[in-house]
Amino acid sequence: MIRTEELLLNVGPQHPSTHGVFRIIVKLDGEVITEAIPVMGYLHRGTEKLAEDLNFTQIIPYTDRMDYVSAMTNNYVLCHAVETMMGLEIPERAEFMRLIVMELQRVASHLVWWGTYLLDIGAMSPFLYAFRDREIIIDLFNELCGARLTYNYMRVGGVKWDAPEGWLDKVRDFIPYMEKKLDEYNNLVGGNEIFLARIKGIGKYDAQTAIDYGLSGANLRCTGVDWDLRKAEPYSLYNRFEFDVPLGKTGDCYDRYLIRLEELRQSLRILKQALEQMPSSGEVMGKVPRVIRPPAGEVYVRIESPRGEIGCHIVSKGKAEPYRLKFRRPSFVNLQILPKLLVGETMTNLITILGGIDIVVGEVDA
Amino acid sequence: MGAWLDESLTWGNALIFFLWGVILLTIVLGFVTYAIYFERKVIGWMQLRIGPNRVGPLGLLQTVADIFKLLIKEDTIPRKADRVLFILAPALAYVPAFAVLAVIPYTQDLYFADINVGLLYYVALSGISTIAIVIGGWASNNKYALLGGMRSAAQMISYEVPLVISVVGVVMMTGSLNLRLIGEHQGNWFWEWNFLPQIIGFVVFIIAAVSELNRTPFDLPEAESELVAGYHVEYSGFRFAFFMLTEYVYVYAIAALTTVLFLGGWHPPAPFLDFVPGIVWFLLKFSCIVFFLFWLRATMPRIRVDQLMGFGWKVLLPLAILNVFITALYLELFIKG
Amino acid sequence: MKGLLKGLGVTFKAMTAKKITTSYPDVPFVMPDRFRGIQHFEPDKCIVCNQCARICPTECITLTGKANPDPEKKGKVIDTYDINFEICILCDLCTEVCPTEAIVMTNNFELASYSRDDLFKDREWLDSNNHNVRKDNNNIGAPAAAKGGAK
Amino acid sequence: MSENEEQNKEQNTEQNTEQNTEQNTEQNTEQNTEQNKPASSAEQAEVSISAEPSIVAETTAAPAVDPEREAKLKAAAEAREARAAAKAKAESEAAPEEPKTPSPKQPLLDETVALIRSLVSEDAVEEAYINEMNAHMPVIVVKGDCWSEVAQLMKTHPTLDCDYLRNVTGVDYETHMEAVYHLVSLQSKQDYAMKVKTDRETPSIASATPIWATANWNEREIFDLLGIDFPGHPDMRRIMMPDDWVGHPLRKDYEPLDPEV
Repeated sequence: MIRTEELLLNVGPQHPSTHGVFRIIVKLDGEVITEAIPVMGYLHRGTEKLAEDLNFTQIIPYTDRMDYVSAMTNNYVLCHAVETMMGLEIPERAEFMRLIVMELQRVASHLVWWGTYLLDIGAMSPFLYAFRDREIIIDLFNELCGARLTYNYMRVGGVKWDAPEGWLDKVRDFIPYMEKKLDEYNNLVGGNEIFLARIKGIGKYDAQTAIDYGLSGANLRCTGVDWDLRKAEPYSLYNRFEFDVPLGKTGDCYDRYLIRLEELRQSLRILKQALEQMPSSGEVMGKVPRVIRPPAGEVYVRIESPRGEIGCHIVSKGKAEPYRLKFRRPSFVNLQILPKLLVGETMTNLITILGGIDIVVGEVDA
Repeated sequence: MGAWLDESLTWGNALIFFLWGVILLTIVLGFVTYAIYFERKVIGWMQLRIGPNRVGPLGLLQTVADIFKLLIKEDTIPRKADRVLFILAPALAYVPAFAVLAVIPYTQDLYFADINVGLLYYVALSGISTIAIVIGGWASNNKYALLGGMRSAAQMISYEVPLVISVVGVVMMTGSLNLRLIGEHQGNWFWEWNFLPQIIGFVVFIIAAVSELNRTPFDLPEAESELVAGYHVEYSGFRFAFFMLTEYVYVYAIAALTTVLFLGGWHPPAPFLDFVPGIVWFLLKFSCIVFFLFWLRATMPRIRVDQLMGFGWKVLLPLAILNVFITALYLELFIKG
Repeated sequence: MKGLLKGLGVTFKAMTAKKITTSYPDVPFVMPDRFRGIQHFEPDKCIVCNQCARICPTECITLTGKANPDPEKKGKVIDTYDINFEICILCDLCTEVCPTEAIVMTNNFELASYSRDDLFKDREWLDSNNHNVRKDNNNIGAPAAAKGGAK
Repeated sequence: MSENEEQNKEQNTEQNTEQNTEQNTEQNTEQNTEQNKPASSAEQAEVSISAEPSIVAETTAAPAVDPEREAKLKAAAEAREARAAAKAKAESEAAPEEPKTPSPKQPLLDETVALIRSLVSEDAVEEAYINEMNAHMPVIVVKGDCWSEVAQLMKTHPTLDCDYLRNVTGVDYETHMEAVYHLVSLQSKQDYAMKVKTDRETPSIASATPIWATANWNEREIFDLLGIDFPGHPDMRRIMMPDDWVGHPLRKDYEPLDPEV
């Protein structure tokens, strides 16, 4: 036997493929990983601590900055939690607006994932193609709420803005455009043998492991567990729409890839139905007390963000500020499985697997 | 050119050779400058961008500005690096890259050296660059660089073998290792070029050549999404420029070599088109290959290192050997007999 | 192999597709009206109610009032009004609560500067930042005077 | 200016009273109908405590509203109308539900509690109630000593089958610390909140990581931010804050090193 020496490699916090300031210390034997220790906290801003001194309206902009790729769902989970506590009713149009922006956000978020994942794997162009199409959504959001990334769009009891004139038509036009582009994406890499060889059978785990590790979103569904909160525990208006929950079989990176792409199509399908069913006019802000002061008690609500189950646990003592606010961040929970998956893989697969989990470091560190 | 080569070496001749060398260097540098520019443009267009357009008209001076920037950059050598090797590596990489250009013929009459073992010379010299990359990776004393260097060594050795064997078929058909003769041997119809009778060899050669160039989808030694920048992660300034230069000079060399070996060199695709000078045909074919390399880079994801090895040894090498046998059989049965 | 060729086809077609590069900064971006840019502040409208400073999640607004110089009028007028753009997150809440639309958003967003001190904008600067002012401020959180009753 | 503020205040009190009264009636009915259930005794105590101040609030707030009404703007009148309408609507909606059991989850909770009591220990459950606010989520407060066994039971028992741990929250209540485990069964879609209390001086809760791997980083985060130790955890280190950080930021008595930053 040749005696080989272990190489301790520090991947990150500044590394092109760790999607932010995430760091993994890997022990390498040649190029094979024998141990991986994730280190995080480089982007920890103490959102939960800050929130204890802020009232609920003020916390909404902070939620934008957790999962900055999918700020709308973060907005929603907080508002939804407070509304659940206070038993508020949301006007139908407002709820439709929320649903539409959340589904658009899911499309935008999955596009970012698709682009960056292929960039991780070494293809440059898909990144720009994805960002071209995401840009349309971002522009729509910009028109709707005046910001491109940190929307601060939802409020407890409704949404800040109604759709501007013609906005819904633009969304309507976007759907067939995006469907066409999805086919183009599929042509670009969907059949690429190099790409398939890179992701098929990589980062495999079974359903039991996924449940044990509390994975959610595509990471859970790739093992065949049918658990999409939009269907399993419907919130908002999701029980009014027809859509499928794509499921995988093998639980590898390829299944996760397919599921996310299929989710894009399903989101477009939901959008289509939502635009049809949406009331043509109405209030977008419900009847809300001037000072939002949830009654004493606690509540845990969860919704399906693009990355999985995002939850919000509020402990209130009847004040305008939460006594304790905790977010269940899907990226944080999903990332836990990484060290387990990496052992025995090569350095190259580290990137493939990490990208496949789809983390946003802002959310991991909160 | 050929005439001088046969004369005995005098001071005058040496000066002329030197001047030709300088001219070639200038041409190559010019090529590298604009190859980088066009690479960025082409990839930009493919990625729905417009590429560099700020420095000079249409951005034509962009690469000049980039090179100038590299020139005036501070020369940094990591404290724990192996100084001698660290300094040696970029030069060692570049010298063979430039030296191999000597044997490439551009037309029937325009060539720099007419060596009978031209192809062998090319392969032998280009192998030295591998050593330089390994040295650079090792001397940097950086783990990413080391991984990149090791990958590079493994990759280049693995792909050199099918690369060489894939051209054996061409050599057999021509009966010579002299690149000028190989070029000349191909006919004036495009089906008389080597790429059709040697289609297996051609495909293997292209794949192995892209791999030898360390370009996408075989850019593992510098894989920026995994190894940050691979073997040249610690290099900056002009030392980095040398590595960059090496890469593009090899692009030049491989494109020229492919043209000569498989695409009929300076021959027109049909006899009635031979009023166009041979050099134009050569450059046209040459440009197509360079464009193809850029095109690949804009489309392909990167292959994984173990798949790369497997592909090299298990697919390309047997194919190349098969090609040799088929060529031998064909020659034995139909030509010789 | 087929997949590879298909991919090459897509990128080849893209060569002639419409390019998405914009000419910013040569051609400035025109932001939609609702865009949340740097605030514009009109001292004359301000009634020193402090709501903007209180709602600000990052506490980047500081303001002081003084007694109205016109002795016949009650109330206060604004004395100093500063926004620290080092920490302002342009969340729109200050304009949302302002009862008189004294502080409103503009469509200007270029804040880059060589010094952090430049990011500290005072009343005069905010007053002079008066082009591209947002038309519809939809201050849903504003008190009844603006919107009529609890909404 | 002053008008605005007064109006604000007035509306707040109005809203509060409204909420309190609603809550009050609901809770009262619950109290009445659940008299015979053993598990809700603790809950009753809570209810009566929380109900009292709200009654006070109502009686004091009511006269305060009246004298001001004349001087009020039209807007506030509208608000009152809206409030009245909402209240009437809420009452009309609430009315038909009253005869039903207050929480559909109550039997389930009782069953689970009985199961835990019989299979783990008689005093394993300190308290159990339904969190009506949160879609009737059953909440079980488990005794710290029995937590590991209870967790094991929750996961493995075929009728409970809580295979998925969705969230772990640590809360500092100033009197004590608490960890809340939100469990869900992917089969029955039934969720539970399990609470484990611990004291503040040397907070320590048995780790759930051997049972649900999810708990790993969640518990590390709680250790980091709240200082609760989880014996049995395989890798108890700080996760968000730097390793040499002093103190646990989410504790209510935490004093930042440099309060300006």
